[in-house]
Parts: sequence; structure tokens; C-alpha cells
Amino acid sequence: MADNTNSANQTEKKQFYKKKHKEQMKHQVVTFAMMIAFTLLAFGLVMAEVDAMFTVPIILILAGVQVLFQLYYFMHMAEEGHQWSATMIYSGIFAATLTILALTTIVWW
Amino acid sequence: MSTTADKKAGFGSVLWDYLTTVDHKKIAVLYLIGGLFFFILGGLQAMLIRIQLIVPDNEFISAQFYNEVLTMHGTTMIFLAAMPLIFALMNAVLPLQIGARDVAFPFINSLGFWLFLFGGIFLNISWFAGGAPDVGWTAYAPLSLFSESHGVDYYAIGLQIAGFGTLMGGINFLVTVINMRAPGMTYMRMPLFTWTSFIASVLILFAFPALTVGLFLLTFDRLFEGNFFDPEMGGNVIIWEHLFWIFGHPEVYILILPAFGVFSEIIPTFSKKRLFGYSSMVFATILIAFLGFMVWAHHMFTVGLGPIANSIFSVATMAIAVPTGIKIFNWLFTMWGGSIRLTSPMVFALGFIPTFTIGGMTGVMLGAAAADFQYHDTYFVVAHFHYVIVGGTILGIFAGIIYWWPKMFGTMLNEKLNHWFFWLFFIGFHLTFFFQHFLGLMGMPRRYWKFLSDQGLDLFNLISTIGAFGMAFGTIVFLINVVMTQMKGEKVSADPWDARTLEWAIPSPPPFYNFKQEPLVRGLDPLWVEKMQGDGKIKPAEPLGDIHMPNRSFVPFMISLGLFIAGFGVMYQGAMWVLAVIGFGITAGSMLHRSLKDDIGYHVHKEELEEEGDGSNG
Amino acid sequence: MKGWISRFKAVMALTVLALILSGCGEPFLSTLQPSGEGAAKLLELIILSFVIMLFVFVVVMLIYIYVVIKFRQKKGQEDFIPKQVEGSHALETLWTVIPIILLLILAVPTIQYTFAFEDMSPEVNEEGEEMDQIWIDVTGKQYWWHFEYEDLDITTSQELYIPTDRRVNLSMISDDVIHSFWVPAIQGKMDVNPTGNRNEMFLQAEEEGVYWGKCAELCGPSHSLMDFKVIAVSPGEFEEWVEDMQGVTGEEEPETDTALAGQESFEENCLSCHAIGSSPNKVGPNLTNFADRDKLAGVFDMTEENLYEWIDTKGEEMKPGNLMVSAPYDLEEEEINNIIEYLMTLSPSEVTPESADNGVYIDSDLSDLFPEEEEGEDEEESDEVEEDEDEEE
Amino acid sequence: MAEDVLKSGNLPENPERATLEGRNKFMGFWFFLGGETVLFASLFGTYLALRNSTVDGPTGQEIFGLGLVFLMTVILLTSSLTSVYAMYHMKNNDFKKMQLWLGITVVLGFAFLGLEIYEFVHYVNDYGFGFTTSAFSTAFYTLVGFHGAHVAFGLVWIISLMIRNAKRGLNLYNAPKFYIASLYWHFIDVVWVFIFTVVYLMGKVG
Ligand code: HEA
Ligand code: HEA
Ligand code: HEC
Ligand code: CUA
Ligand SMILES: [Cu+2]
Repeated sequence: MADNTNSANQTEKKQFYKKKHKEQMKHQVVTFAMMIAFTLLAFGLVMAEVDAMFTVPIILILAGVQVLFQLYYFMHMAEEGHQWSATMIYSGIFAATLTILALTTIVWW
Repeated sequence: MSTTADKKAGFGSVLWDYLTTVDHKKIAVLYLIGGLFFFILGGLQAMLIRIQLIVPDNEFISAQFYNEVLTMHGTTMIFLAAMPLIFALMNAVLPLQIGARDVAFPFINSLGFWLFLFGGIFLNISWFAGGAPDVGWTAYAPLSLFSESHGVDYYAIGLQIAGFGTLMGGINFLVTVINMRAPGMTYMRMPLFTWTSFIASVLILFAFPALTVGLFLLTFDRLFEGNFFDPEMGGNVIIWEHLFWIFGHPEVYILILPAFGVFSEIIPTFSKKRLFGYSSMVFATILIAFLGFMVWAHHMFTVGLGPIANSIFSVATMAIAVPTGIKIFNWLFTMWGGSIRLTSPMVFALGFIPTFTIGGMTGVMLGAAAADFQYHDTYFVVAHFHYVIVGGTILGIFAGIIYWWPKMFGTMLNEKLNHWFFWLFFIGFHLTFFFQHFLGLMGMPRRYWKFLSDQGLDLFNLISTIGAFGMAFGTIVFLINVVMTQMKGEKVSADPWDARTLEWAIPSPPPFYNFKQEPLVRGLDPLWVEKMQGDGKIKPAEPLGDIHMPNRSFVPFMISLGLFIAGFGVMYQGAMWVLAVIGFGITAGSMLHRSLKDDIGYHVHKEELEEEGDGSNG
Repeated sequence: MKGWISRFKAVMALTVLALILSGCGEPFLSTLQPSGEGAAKLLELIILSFVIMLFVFVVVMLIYIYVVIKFRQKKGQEDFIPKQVEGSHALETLWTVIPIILLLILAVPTIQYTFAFEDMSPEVNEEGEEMDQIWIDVTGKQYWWHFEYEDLDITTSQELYIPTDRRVNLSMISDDVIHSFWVPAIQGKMDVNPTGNRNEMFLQAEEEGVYWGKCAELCGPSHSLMDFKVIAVSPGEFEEWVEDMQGVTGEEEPETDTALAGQESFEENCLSCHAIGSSPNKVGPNLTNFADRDKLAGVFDMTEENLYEWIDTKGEEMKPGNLMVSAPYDLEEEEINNIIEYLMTLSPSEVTPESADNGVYIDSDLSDLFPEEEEGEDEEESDEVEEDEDEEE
Repeated sequence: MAEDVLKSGNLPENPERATLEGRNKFMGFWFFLGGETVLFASLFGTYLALRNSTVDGPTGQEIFGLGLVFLMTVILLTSSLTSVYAMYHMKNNDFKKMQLWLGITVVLGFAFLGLEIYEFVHYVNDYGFGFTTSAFSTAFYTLVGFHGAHVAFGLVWIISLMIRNAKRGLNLYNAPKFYIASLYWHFIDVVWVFIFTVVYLMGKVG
């Protein structure tokens, strides 16, 4: 990496990044809080024995959203340089969906 | 680790060199040797099949042995011959085509090879350990649970090991293509072989995990009393069929796409024309891959999935004819107006087009769900897939081997013998498989140890067997050619075919660092562009500098060996568990060794490179 | 739909002719010589798709041959550099759109037929009334087939008797591994799976005959020997056969002493797996009408030598891996001969495979087989029964 | 340059992607996760197909205890957050804190694994619900067990990284390794989200 020719500039940059990271970290904590909330909600719905027709779709959606949180925030997929990551994850999800769809609908018994 | 030290070495050090190499070009040679070995093995098994079926009611081999041969023929050909040979071509040329010094993961790449090899050996040890798998390459449950010998265990574990290797190879190529392209090599300038290999790797990435899981379930059921496929315990045998075909159908496109790529290189080269409709070729490739994930149930039309599912999968299946057709016509129109040279690779390509078209058309016929009630599991299917696999993949592989042989070995296979090989193989092929269409329609199911007399099936079976011998003779001619060429060892120039792509801009065979200076790519078919617009030499994109190279490593061999040993422990259990402990110990230890030891490679210094002179003799 | 399919008839006739010339197998086995409603329709679909493919192939080959001949490099023109054409939108659109149209032409009848083949609703007679359905439970086993006629209280193995000109519905399952039930000349195949779900299909033979059936899914060493026969006889003969079969109790005594002795050792050694008379599905085939069998164990000629070898060796070499090898008996030559003699008396009916070939046609609407409905009073009831069946599916 | 990558301190933004090797690792690993998605989908699909095939064995409804699962979930989710913290400190070039947070992650991971083992033992001993009890039980143990094995592997991986690099700090050579290990850990969490939803919650709902 570059040597210390303009270390002033460097520290400034450092400072800037630090702040940016801190900002990001705040988001992460909020994300986490929401994930916990979603989890509580999902468990709550089931423990309260709300009607299954209602519960099942809801908890599935909650799970889906949680996963997006993980991917986009915790795993930084929202950031620059993740186009291919996203492509492949979504391709994987595509194949995964077909697989699960098939195994839940057209295997009988 | 000097550059020239390896050259004049004894057998021992050559062996060590190959055992530890991480150079993609050497790995290509390893894949080539391994793949050809298994191709001959699978071919010999095919000959046993055909000899057994030469006359009705034949007792040449026993029913049990027939099933073993049949299973091993399919499994060997698909997993241990076709796949590795494709990987051989990918390793040999893909990095060169995109102007890369190396692949993204040299270590993983070599691990992929050794896993394949040990997996293949593991599978074949079954012959000597009480019988090979005898349930077809599809290993449908519950037959695969009923099978008493350890054959199916060898199948499950052997393919598992080889499958890991394939997955790793796939990821390696994906990242190589994305991250390692030379300056100017944009996606839409990549040669089609690179494109199709890239897309095939995507298919590998998403298809093989389904097989991995399927094999795990099978292993658990057979060895650990699981109940996935045991109806008595609530298991469901259709799960296996789905998982197998969710893998299996994309697998056939993994086999064919790189072959399409090979022909998309050969046809422009020998027509002296750029590929017609390049972007639609790329698009068609992607579309085939995409659709390839939505059609697997066409192998299961008769399972009883119901008319709705059958219809959906039927229509999706037919849809694949469209992008494939785009390719066929693009090839034809590449030749249109060109200046066609009938070199042997081109003759293979010309043999491929009608053959594959027939195979594809019978594929569409199979895709018509109701009609498949008649075709399914008959020789009509056998004919279909040999037309596409042998007429597509195998012709593509051999065309590729012949085409890139000078690049890989610096020598030129004898053209006359190549033509002999082609005609024997090609005519033999059509004799073997054309009449099988009728056998199927005339009521001969596949996987039949014997057919009965007085059922009108005698003549075509006889012709079929005769044809198979033609293919065998053809293959022998090829092997002779290889031996003779390498004994003569006549060197050729960097670009003996007057070709168009980047790999032909560097010496044959290329130096271990591929490109002395990163090439600058100025268009599709970069070498052609330079031939037309420049002095025929690729411009460097950087000044001469140090080249970073990975260290050789013995660890991939050890990791694979560990799994190989552990496989026996898992299978035989009891006192043999100790083998599992040892094996997994070796694997884990090797992995740990790998991750604890820094491996940052080494540098070839500028001065050394200068001494070697101009590497880019275009 | 029928209309435009028939327009292909001319082409069809041509291709059929070509196929026949090239030798299209034996009429009792070949899909190309259909003798039943199912196979005939499937052949139509096959030919339709074949004609489309032929068209495509011809187009491809015309271009191909032209290109290869016309654009070969000529002597002295080695340096000629062709125009580097990038592509052509018009052409590319053309060869995208035309295949799509061709595929649509194929897809529509494909979907129709796919649904038609799984439609198990009753046939309708000329008066528009729904006719009684014959349901047969089919069980595939390593390496033979078992058939139970629902409501008729008869069982057979290896050979399935059906009336011509009527649909017979099959409800299919397997006892061990997956098999696939296929009578090429009459109907497409359907897998039999080893659990819960029963697959359904219908058979309809248009001509009397003995049709060969094959097992089409790899099921073990003797997969290739798991043949069976479908014996299509005229409805009247079928009725007769049913009545004869219903009369068998298994207690009948043969006339000669040796056969009687044979019956005794048969009861002792064989009845644990085999049965005579209507019985639920057992380890071995039901032998009620064994002496009328066209083939022994599905594939061997019905000769005494073969039968002797079968019983003596338990079929070990004849049908590798067959499940009779586990039979515990150990018989003397004489005992075996007695058993054979006994087995050869098992011929309860005049209606045998020969009846399928003898040209005798006896008509019937089969209503005698379903006595309750003869009164004609309880049509509603029969509807209910059908509904029940629908629910079961 | 080669030796440079082993020098610690003064790393650029996104040290995990600063070198070609790092970029390769980063991308390859994401792709691997794409493949893992299909792997787990196949397991989930199998489980869903068999979830009512309990034969004579107990059903999920009878045995699943949501309290324990909730605790496991919170632990694993938290460990995901702590590994985010670790990466946060990595990006700030603070090796010590990174190690600390990774350490916490590992502890949480062990806690999760311990609870899972406890859960399995409990099922086997108190309900007679073993691997071979029914198709459902086989599918359950396989799916959840595969996830558990992933957790265990992740733990070994992270620990060995921590020990190996304890003395020398963060550099361009090991930053990608830490980074992809944390990606892996998050992915395990993703899978768990579906396991607790599909297996336990939906199992309880019936
Ligand atoms: C390289 C391997 C390969 C390839 C490329 C293909 C390509 C295709 N395959 Fe094939 N197939 C196999 C290998 C392959 N297959 C194997 C190994 C099996 C058997 C497995 C087993 O059971 O053991 C099998 C089995 C198989 C079946 C199951 C049969 C059965 O078991 O009952 C079906 C059914 O739909 C099918 C369909 C197709 C189709 C529609 C294509 C299409 O992709 C073909 C598309 C190509 C064309 C159509 C030709 C060119 C197009 C034009 C010139 C345009 C105009 C065309 C039209 C309008 C029609 N294949
Ligand atoms: C890549 C795939 C591939 C390839 C290349 C081939 C190649 C051949 N196959 Fe096929 N085959 C399959 C994949 C393949 N096959 C699969 C998947 C199945 C289904 C299995 C199943 O049902 O489970 C199958 C099934 C199958 C059957 C059906 C068996 C049955 O259903 O009962 C038949 C029958 O004719 C057959 C024949 C052949 C022949 C004659 C060749 C020929 O092309 C082979 C030509 C090659 C040689 C003949 C090599 C000769 C070389 C020598 C002889 C060298 C001499 C030796 C020295 C110099 C030392 N194969
Ligand atoms: C262990 C059970 C078992 C016993 C005991 C047994 N069989 Fe069989 N038998 C079978 C099975 C299973 C088949 C079907 C074999 C096949 O075709 O795969 C069979 C087939 C036959 C067939 C051919 C049937 C046909 O429809 O063509 C005959 C004849 C026969 N057995 C006779 C006998 C005689 C006689 C005995 C006693 C001496 C006997 N079997 C005892 C299991 C048994
Ligand atoms: Cu039964 Cu093949
Ligand atoms: Cu397919």
C-alpha cells in the first residue's frame, strides 16, 4: 500500500471511514432489534395458537424478511461490489424455490 | 522454484510434479488422462452390453453382471469420462482465452481433480469388493435399497467424493471468469467456449447440491437405517427421483454446453468468419441454462405426477428447442459465405450438426408428455441420449482435444488418422444408435439383459452391435494417433490453425505463467483483430514485471486420499470404523495444515522473464 | 382438433408406410401397430411430432448441404477473407418465431392427450348412459404381475383377460420396487410405485389378441423377464371366462391318482406362496388357470421340461433373482411329476389364449357382471359409488 | 509485494477485497453460499415431503418445545450480531476488538450447539424419537443435524483462524479469511431462521 507521503490525508480518511462504519453499525443494531422483534412475533403467534391459516403465511413472510435483513445488512449485500453475489444468491433461491415447490406439491402420500 | 528446473527431470520428479501441481495446464493433462482412461473403461463396458445383445436370448454374461455393467457404463461415462474431459478442456484453454495468468483458485482446482480421481477409483473398487452397483445410473429407490451387495454404497460414496470435486471446479471457473479477465476482455468479448463453460459452471453450482443431498439420503438409508425411501416407515421413494433429476437434467446441459462452446470456436476458425449472432448465442446459452432447471420432471412423466404437472413440464421442455435452434442456425450461418477448411476438428463439427439435431428432435418428441408413455424407458430414449451425448458432447470433446492438442502439447495429431477416427466413429455411431429408435418403438424396453426371439428385435440389435465395433475401432485409431504423435514429438507453431482467439497468441505449449505481460484485448476474437488491424501480435497491457505464482502443494492429494480411506470405514463400519477415523483425520489434518500455513506463492522475476525472450510469437 | 389432425393423415399414411417397410416389429408388441384406443392415439401424437421434426430436419439439412458444398475453400483462394458478418436480426427473429409456432402446434394436442389419458371417468354408450366400469387392481412384484378384478371376486397372475371394445381401468401399485406396466400395442406405460398412491390408467383393445406386456422400469436381475400378457377376448367370451373363474374354489379334486398325489404335495409345499381360486395377493403367482397359460412364468414355453426345470431348480437359472428360490421344499422327481400333472389340470375355463385368436366373437354389454345395476333402478346409487371413488383419489 | 500482504496495520477500506486473492475468496465464497442454498432447499423439501410421515412415532407437535427453540434462536441471532461487530472492528482495523467479538460469537455458537445436543438427547430419551423412528424423524434429524454440523464446522473454522492469527494481527492475507468466515456464520443464521419457522413453528401449528 501507499507509504506515508500524505499521512494527514490518511488520518482524515480514516476518521471519515470510522464515522461511516459507526453509522452502519447503528443500522445493524436496529436491524438486529427488528429481527428479534420478528422472532418474538412469530413465536408469539404460534404460542397464542392463532389460526393456522393465518399464522403460517405470516411466519413465512417474517422469516423471508429476516433473511433479507441478514443478507442485505449483516452480510452487506446492499453495498457496492455485490452484484455477482446477489445474482448467484438469487439464482440459488430460484433453484431452491423450484425444488421446494416440487417436493411439497408433486410427491404424493 | 526456478522456471526451467523441471524440464529435464526423471520419472520420479515428473510424478511428483504432477502430484503436487497447481498449474491449470497440467491439471488439464491430468483430467485428460483420467477422463480418457474412464472413457475406454466405459466403452469396454458398452461393448459388453452390445455383445450380450447381439442375438436374442444370449447368455454371454449373467443378468446380475449385466446390470452391474450397465450401471457402471452410464455412471462412468457421465461422471468419470465426459465431465472430466470437459474439465480438461476448460482447464487447458479457458484461462488462456480470457488472458489470465492463472485460475482464481489453483489449489482448489487441483483439489477438484484429486477428488474426482479418488471418487472414480473408489467407485470402481466395487468390482473387486463383492459387485458393482446394479441399479442403473439413476439408482432409483427402493431398488437401490434392495440391492444387497455394497455396490450401491460404493456408488453413493464414490459419487459424493467426485461430486465435491466437480463443485469446486465449477466455483473455480466462475470466479476465474469474473475476476481474472485481461484488460479489455469484457463479457461480450469473451469467446463462446468461455461463455458456455461459465454457464455450465453456474449449472454445476446449483445442480450438484441436489445430488449431494440425494446421495446423503441414500447413504443414510442404506448404512444408518434411515427411512427416507422406506415405504414401511413412511418414506417416499419419489423424493429420490426428484432430487436425482433436479440434478440430472441440468447435468445433461452441463455436458452439452461446453461442447457447444467448442464448436462455436471451431466453426468460425475454419470458416474464417466471426461467429454469426454472437450475442444471441450468449443469450441462448443463458436461456438454456435457465430453462434447464424447470424441466426435470420430463424424466418422470410415467411416475404418475398427474396431467397438470406433466403438461407444465412438457411445455417447458419443448421450449428449450428454441434457444437450441438459435444455436444450430447461427452455426449454419457462420459457415454461410465463409471459406470452409475441412480440417479434422471442422469435420467433427460438421458431423455434430445433423447428429445433434436428430438427438434434439427426438428429445422434443420425448418431451410430448403423453407420447412419452410409449417412449419412456425404451431404446428410443437410449437412442435419444446417445445422439445428444455422443453426437454432441463426445464429438465436441474429441473435436476440442484435436483442436487444442497443439496448444496443450505443442504437437499436432496426424490429420489423416484423425479423419479415419472420425469416419469410423461416426458411421459406427449411426449404425449403433439409429436403429435403436425403432427398437424402442417396436417394444424393446431399456436395461434389458436379454430380449426374446420371435419378437422382431433381432436384426436391429445385430446392426447396433456391429456399429459399436466401428466406434471401438475409431477410438483405437485415435489412441494410436496420440501415441505416434507424441513419439515423433514434432513441434508446431503457436497458431497452427490460423485461429482467432487469445490462446493462440502465446507459444504452444504455453509457458507456465501463460502470458508474460497481460494482453490488451481490443475486440471480439482478439487475435483476429490484431491479424486484420495490427501486426498479428497481441499488444501488452502492462510493462514487463514480476509475475506472482502459486506454490505447488501436495495437500489436495492428501485431502482426497483421506476421504477415500474414510469412505471404506463409513461403508463397512464395525471394526472398519477405524478407517473412517484415520481417513477423516488425514483430511482434517491436511485442511488444517493448509489453513495454518501461509501460502502466498512466489514471484517469477522480471530478469528471468527477460532472459527467456519474446514469449508472444503470434 | 380432430379436423386438422386428419389433415396430417396423408403425410401420416406416407410415414406409416415407410415405417412398415422398414419393419416395424410384431403386431403383438409394437407401438407402431396399435390395436387399442390408447396406443392408436399415441401413435397419432408420435406421428404428428415426427412430421414436425422431419420438417425441421429437412430445413436444417438443406441449409447445411448448401453451405458445405457452396462455401468450401477453393484452391488458390486460401487468402480470401470472407466478410465478417455480425448477425442478422431478421433471420434471427425468423428462426426464433418459426420453432415457437411449430412447438405450439405440438403442445396443444400434447396437453389434450395428456389430460385425456388420465381421465378415468366412465365410458358412455350410444344412448348416452354411463356404462359400468371394470376396475382391476394391478400389483407389480419381482418379477411377475398380479391382477385382482374388483367386485368380480377373481384373481389371476401373469395373464390379464380383458374384453375388447371396452375400457378396463387399472389401479396400480407395487409390492416391492418400482416397476412399470407397459402393453406397447394397446397403451402407454405407467409406473407402479410401492406405497399408498395408486396410479390409474385404462386399457382398451380394439381387436382380439394376445398382447405382450413388458416391465419397463429396472427392477432387478430378471427385469427383462418380467413379461406378461394381455388377452383380449370378445365381451361374451370374457363374461364366460369370468363365470368359469368364479366357480373355482381351489378344493376341486383332479381325476387321476397321480394328479391327486400331486395336489397333496402341492398343498404341502406350494400353497404357502401360491393360491388357487380367488385369493389376496401372495408371495407367488395365483395359479387358478395355470394350465391355460400361454407362457410359463411369463416368458418360457409351456412345456413339461420347462415346468420340470422350474419346479426342480425353483427357477434359479431361468429367472435369476426370482423369489421362488427361497422356497424351502426339496422334492423327488416323482413328486414333481405328480405336481406337474396336477398343475396341468388347472384349466377352469374354455376361454383361453386361443380364444383370442380363433375368430369367434360373442357380443355382450357385460351387464351380467354387475347384477345390482341390472334392475336399472339404482342409477343414483352407482353414481354415489363413483363419487366415492373420486374422493379416494 | 508478496510479503506485504502479511504486514499488519494500516489496511485500506474493505481489506477483505483489497487483493486479488481476497476478491477471489470473497466472490467464490458467495457463490458457494448460492450452492448451499440449493443444498438446504433440497433438505427442506425432503423434510416437508415427509413431515407427516410419522408412522407410529411421535409427531412434531407432540415433542417440539418452543421455549428451548426460542432460546436457541435468540442465541444464534445474537451471535450473528456479534460477528457483525467483529467485522466492524476489522474494518476499523482494530484487531483486538475483532478477536474479542469473534470470541463472543464462538461462545454463543457453543451455547447453541450445546442446547441443540441437549434437545436431541431429550427427544431420544423422553420420547423415543430417534433417527430411525420414522421417515419424519430421519428427515428431522438430517435437516437440523446438517445445520448443526455447519455450526460445528463454523466454530472450528473461526477458532482456528483466531488462534492462528492471534499473535500477528490483521493483514491483507487473513482479512478475507475472517470476512468469509463471518459470511458463513451469517448464512448459518439464515438457515436457522427457516428451520425455526418451517420445522418448529409450522410443526407446532400442525
Ligand atoms: C447431452 C445431453 C442431453 C441433451 C443436450 C438433451 C437434450 C434434450 N433432451 Fe434429453 N436426455 C439425456 C441427455 C440429453 N438430453 C439423457 C442422458 C437422458 C436419459 C437419462 C436416463 O433416463 O438415463 C435424456 C432423456 C430425456 C427425456 C426423458 C425420456 C424418458 O426417460 O422418458 C426427455 C423428455 O422430455 C428429454 C428431452 C430432451 C430435450 C427436449 C432436449 C433439448 O434440449 C433438445 C433441443 C435441441 C433441438 C430441438 C435440436 C435443434 C433445434 C432446432 C433445429 C430448432 C427447431 C426445432 C424444433 C421446432 C423442434 N431427454
Ligand atoms: C457420456 C455418456 C455416454 C457415452 C459416451 C456412451 C457411449 C456408448 N454407449 Fe451408453 N449409456 C450412457 C451414457 C453413455 N454411453 C448412459 C447414461 C446409459 C444409461 C445407463 C443406465 O440405464 O443406467 C447408457 C446406456 C447404454 C445402453 C443401454 C443399455 C440398456 O439399457 O440395457 C447401450 C446399449 O447399446 C449403450 C451403448 C453405448 C455404446 C455402444 C457407446 C459407445 O459410444 C462407446 C464407444 C467407445 C468405445 C467402444 C471405447 C472403445 C475403446 C477401446 C475398445 C479401446 C481398446 C482398448 C485399448 C486400446 C486398451 N449405452
Ligand atoms: C417362497 C415362495 C414360493 C414357494 C414355496 C413356491 N413358489 Fe412357485 N413361485 C414363487 C414366485 C415368487 C414365483 C414367481 C417367479 C417369477 O416369475 O419371478 C413363482 C412362480 C411359479 C410358477 C410359474 C407361475 C406362472 O404363472 O407362470 C410355477 C409353475 C410355480 N411357481 C410352481 C410352484 C410349485 C409347484 C411349488 C411347490 C412345489 C412352488 N411354486 C412353491 C414363489 C414360490
Ligand atoms: Cu419389474 Cu422391471
Ligand atoms: Cu432431461
